[in-house]
Amino acid sequence: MLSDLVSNSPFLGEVMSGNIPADPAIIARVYRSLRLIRRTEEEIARIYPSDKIKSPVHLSIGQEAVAVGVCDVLGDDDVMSATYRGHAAYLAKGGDLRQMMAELFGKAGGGAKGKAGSMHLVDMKANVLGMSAVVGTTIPIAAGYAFALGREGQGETERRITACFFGDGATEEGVFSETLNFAALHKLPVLFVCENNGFAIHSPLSNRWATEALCERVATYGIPTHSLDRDDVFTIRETAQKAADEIRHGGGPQFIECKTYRWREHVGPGEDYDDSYRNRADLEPWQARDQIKLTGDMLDAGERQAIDDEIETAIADAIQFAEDSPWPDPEELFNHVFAD
Amino acid sequence: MLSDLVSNSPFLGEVMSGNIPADPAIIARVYRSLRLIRRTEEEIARIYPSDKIKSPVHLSIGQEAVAVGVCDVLGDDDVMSATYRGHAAYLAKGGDLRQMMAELFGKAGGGAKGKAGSMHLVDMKANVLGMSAVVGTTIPIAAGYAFALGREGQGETERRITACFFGDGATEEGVFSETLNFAALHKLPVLFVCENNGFAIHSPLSNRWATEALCERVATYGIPTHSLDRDDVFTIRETAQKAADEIRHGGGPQFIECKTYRWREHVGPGEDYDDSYRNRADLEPWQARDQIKLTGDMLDAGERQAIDDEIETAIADAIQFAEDSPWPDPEELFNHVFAD
Amino acid sequence: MSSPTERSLSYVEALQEAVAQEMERDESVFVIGLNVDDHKAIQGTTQGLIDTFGPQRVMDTPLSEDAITGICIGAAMAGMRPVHVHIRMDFLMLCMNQLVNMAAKAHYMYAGQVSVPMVSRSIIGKSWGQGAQHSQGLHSMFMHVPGLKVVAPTNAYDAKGCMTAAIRDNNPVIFVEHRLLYSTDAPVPVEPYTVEFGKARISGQGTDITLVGVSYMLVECLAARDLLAEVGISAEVIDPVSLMPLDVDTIAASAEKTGRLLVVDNAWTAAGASAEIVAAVCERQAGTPLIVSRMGYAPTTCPTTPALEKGFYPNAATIASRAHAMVRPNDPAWVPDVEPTLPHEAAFRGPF
Amino acid sequence: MSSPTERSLSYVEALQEAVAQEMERDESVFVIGLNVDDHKAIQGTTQGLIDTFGPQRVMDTPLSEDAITGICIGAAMAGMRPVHVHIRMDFLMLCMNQLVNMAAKAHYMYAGQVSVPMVSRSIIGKSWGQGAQHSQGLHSMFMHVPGLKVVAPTNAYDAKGCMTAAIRDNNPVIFVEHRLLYSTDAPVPVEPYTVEFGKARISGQGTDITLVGVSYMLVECLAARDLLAEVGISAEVIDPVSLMPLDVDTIAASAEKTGRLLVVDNAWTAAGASAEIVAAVCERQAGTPLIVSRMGYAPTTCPTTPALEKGFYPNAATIASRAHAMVRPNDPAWVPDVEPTLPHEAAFRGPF
Ligand SMILES: Cc1ncc(C[n+]2csc(CCOP(=O)(O)OP(=O)(O)O)c2C)c(N)n1
Ligand SMILES: Cc1ncc(C[n+]2csc(CCOP(=O)(O)OP(=O)(O)O)c2C)c(N)n1
Ligand SMILES: [Mg+2]
Ligand SMILES: [Mg+2]
Repeated sequence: MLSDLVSNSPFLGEVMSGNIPADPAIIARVYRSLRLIRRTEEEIARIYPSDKIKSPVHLSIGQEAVAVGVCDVLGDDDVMSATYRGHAAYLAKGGDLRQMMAELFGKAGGGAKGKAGSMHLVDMKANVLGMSAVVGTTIPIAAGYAFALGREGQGETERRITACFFGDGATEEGVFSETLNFAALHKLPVLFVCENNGFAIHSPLSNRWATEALCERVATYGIPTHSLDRDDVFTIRETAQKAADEIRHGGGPQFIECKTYRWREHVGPGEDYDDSYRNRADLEPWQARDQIKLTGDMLDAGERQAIDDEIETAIADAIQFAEDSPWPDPEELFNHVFAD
Repeated sequence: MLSDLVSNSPFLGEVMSGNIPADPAIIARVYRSLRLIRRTEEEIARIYPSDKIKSPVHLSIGQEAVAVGVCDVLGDDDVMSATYRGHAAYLAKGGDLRQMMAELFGKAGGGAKGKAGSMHLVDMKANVLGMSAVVGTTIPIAAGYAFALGREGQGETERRITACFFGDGATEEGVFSETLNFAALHKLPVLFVCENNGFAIHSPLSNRWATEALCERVATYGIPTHSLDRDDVFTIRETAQKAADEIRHGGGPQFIECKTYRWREHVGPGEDYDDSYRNRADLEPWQARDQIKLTGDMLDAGERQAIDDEIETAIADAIQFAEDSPWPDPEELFNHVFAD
Repeated sequence: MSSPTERSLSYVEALQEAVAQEMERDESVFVIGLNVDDHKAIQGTTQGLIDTFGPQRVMDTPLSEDAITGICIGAAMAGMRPVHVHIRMDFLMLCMNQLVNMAAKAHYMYAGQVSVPMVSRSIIGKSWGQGAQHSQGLHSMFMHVPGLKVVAPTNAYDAKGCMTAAIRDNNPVIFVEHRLLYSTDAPVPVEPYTVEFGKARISGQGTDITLVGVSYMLVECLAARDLLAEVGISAEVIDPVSLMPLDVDTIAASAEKTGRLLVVDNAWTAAGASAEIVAAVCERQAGTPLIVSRMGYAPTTCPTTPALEKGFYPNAATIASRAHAMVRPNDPAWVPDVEPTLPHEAAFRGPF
Repeated sequence: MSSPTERSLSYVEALQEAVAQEMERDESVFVIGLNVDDHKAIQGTTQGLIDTFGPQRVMDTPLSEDAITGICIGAAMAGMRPVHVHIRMDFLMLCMNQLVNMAAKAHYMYAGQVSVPMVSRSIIGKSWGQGAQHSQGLHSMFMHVPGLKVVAPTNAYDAKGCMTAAIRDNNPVIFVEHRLLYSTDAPVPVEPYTVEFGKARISGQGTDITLVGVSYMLVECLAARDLLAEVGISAEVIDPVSLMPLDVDTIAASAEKTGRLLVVDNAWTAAGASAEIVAAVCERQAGTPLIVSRMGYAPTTCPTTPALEKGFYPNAATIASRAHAMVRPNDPAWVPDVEPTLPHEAAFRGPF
């Protein structure tokens, strides 16, 4: 039993907080999702210098657990909104991998036929709302979608919900406060999730936040908040599960702030620990708690290998799909300016 | 002695909170300011139907105490910023009455030669920053002015401060939150004052605020806050005095939320208790505590009469000044598009 | 007795009726904006909606233009049809990011996976001291950005038909309403109908010069046409109705006929709708000499005092004068001796 | 050896030098904006300023474009001279309210009691998948509003001179910088100097057609001129440098000489700078036949993929082709057989 494994493992107990789920299928699913994201982004980073991907990529390597912990408790018909740093959330919510890769390659097979690129991923079939390169802009849009879901679910005991991801920087935009007020006032079914990685590009929180009392502030709107000081995937999952249940039953919005850490540079495939704004030593505690390693260690070796193999196949297939996909037709430039 | 009078007056003690100042000159000054504003606006309301004042007027009748209580503790070289409902603050800060009246009449003798009108009053000689008809816009500008004052006062024990007035509605605009964060982060010498009259035009707080925990929210930025549940002028003055002192000595921004009540319609000279969004009964407790009456009653009859007479003379003079002032020259239209 | 389908409505009533009928017809339509539910009902344009449709479909809001616009975009993506009301067009500046960076682009950027059927109603003020921040006609900014439609109907008939069309449109529509048009009447059918975007109207025929009047300036152009007729100049007056799409064909054909084009906008001219119309027409003139000119707000901020505001806006007399100079360049300048204020305007009183 | 006053600087270095010199000269100048103080130093344009002037004069900020703009306006009213940096022009949409409703209007609305000497630096992106929201040239919106100045220098010399002038100007200046110009070099004097706003430059003389290139499109127009020369067409190329004020005189004089005007903007054409330039020139042509045309972004949102982005922007070849058709309308259409990508552009690599 996995839970036995865990309780027998003081090492895991030390570095990992939260209840390890009793159901091994959940652990496997979470591991799969984490690893799929990590490996996909590592492949993107590998391919990037070839100039096949001509759009800014903001990798979430290191931050996967927030997206995975939250999205794991969403239903297929729940909706998810994220940012230009959105690969993790896109995949965690079940966004199409082939379409994503083709989108990054700028090909016609992309989810948006190459019009979007990495920063504006979308997959409405998986209820992945389109992402935005302008920080904070998707927050009210996610709430607006939740507004519609709330109307649709009126009278039902359960309603669909929207999970809305954004960074610490986004909370500084006025629209964040405006949206919180409106969402709380109208009890919208939206789960706000702040991925606090401590930086906006290279700017540390101390240059941007008067205090770190973000959760306290959000709570003044009457919104239940959850402050997580590290990104242990099962803690996040447990927190999100409870929050999502309450939202689903009409309790109105909730808010999770989860500390996390961006392992790579703000934009682009590389690392940037020599660039003066942070030190590799800052990374180490986060790497020591690498959620992919930890969850992987909970699986038995064979199961894990099978998942890993399946992931490699899927990624290779997606890359091949992207390579093989044609360029969009020049006429495509003029499509979709207006909806019919 | 006035303080004797007060302690002998259980009636005053009941309806008025805060320490009545020991210095009778202060009481007289506060009374004068309150009454000047009330009488000026009553005259504006009287003149309005004549169509001599062709600009929207947002009267502060009933709300004078907030402006007066705060501005009484400002020095001449402190700066004040207010809204389109700004007659009270303008006069309380020492703005020129003649120029104000001529401005409302649209005459060349106006502080802005008629270009501004009631909604954009300005008097930089009295350090009255220009007002704005777009709710919330002046909040960051007041903070920016304070930013400059803070730089200028660096190293000094005391610095000039900015007092920034705005309504409850303005706190819903994102720029309010953004400004609080920046002001707290950089310890700007600014006193934020929210005149919470419970309405934005006719919209009650309950349609706009998820909760009433405004002060709690502001406090999460590390900003000391003061919540006043009624607009007793000496409580306001005392609160502002203490806050202004701390700000002046480098303590950073503070925030006062003061409940108050707009006695007249949102815009225009009349009352609107028959208009379905509120009842005359709501007005009554506020009128019972009318600060002009209460402070006037603290003065001896002769002194009070002298003040009243002086005010009537000043207002009559200002109206005459406005009447006599010429219209701006048509060429004036093209002045001031760009500064040299 | 006129038949019910021929009754006359004011612009205000026409707007109200269009929205009420669309709300009746389609559950996904809702009205949102500060004070849409109060007794003043946005000058009457939302009159009675709260009683008929309730607070869930006629929603007051906080002062949060940016977020509310985003809320509308999100709701629209989910299939609702918000009508967002701004009592001043000036306030659209607070939600430019949502309108320009999201509403205009979502359908394209996401290659058709979502659409954003929403209407942003925005009112332009004039006179009674609206001043710098309550008088701006900023429609040109929205014409500039692909993905947005912009309409500015000038009479009650078009107001109803354009509003119905705007609500049914699957794209974000900036709906421009000039306050001085609110009290004007026109025959308005009872039944719902749409006015197609991208078709200009010839509001008055003529042969010597083409006057294009945007929004309220159409009214001034029509008055100018009367003044010009008195001195024997025949002006054709065109109402573009919709600015994006813009019916260049109709305007260009008229200009070709008259040889002269004067575009009068209810806005500044610099990089504005008037520049677009003049440039678009001139691009089509392959060497045919055409005399063109633009009028609009003075190149200044709008002053509050009526003494200066007078000079800020074009009016029938200044338009007629300019047209006269274009038609008869060798004659001495002529300014018709009339009050610059038209009856509707004179009837409009403050404070609001 | 070239004398020190004749050394060559890149556009980036020129901007940096202008700001550094003005900060040196005037204590009231400060730089504010997200990441202005980091190791990347806004592509190098703020390089070293934090070391020389310290964190009080080179300030990182929260992501709060609207409030920071207001802070700048307030500080400017109090006598400071902020230089506010936006790494994308698209982000100006977040502070339109402060720029349009306050910065542009304060001096006028308060009849000169305050002025607002501030600079909003805004960078336009292109290529490498900048996409819908990181590529917009939105200068036209600012040209529309009286009280704002708008400049878009296209070379290092003008970059320094315009920046110095912008900082010394007592009005809000929107400073438009195209990223593809950043690496271009020009001789730049060491001493501070100003380039006067409202004076266009003739960047290349010609007789058959006038090409006006706004911002980066000037570079494409110059390349088009070379292509046109090969087929015997002589194009005059004009760089407006400043868009508001706009030097219509110079452009109109050239157009009168050549009889043809093609305006190419680094922006959409609808109600844009190109419309303004065409309309302003046509207004001056009293019946002289003039052939005019505009080019700019495709009337679409900007797509991310290079396969579609190619068609979104005008380039030397498409400009030359259009110019050719204007000069020789009866010839068959001609498209020069060249790569649409100029060397600077090709040298530019992502991710940022
Ligand atoms: C409105 C806006 N301002 C500035 C930027 C430039 N920018 C791009 S990413 C970024 C950092 C945002 O930080 P955060 O929200 O914490 O997200 P993270 O990148 O850390 O995931 C900034 C400032 C932007 N894209 N949008
Ligand atoms: C940004 C903006 N949105 C809407 C309006 C319309 N409006 C004018 S006054 C007002 C009420 C503002 O309420 P509050 O801030 O409480 O001030 P009060 O009028 O009560 O003094 C509104 C909504 C405006 N002027 N500006
Ligand atoms: Mg971050
Ligand atoms: Mg209020």
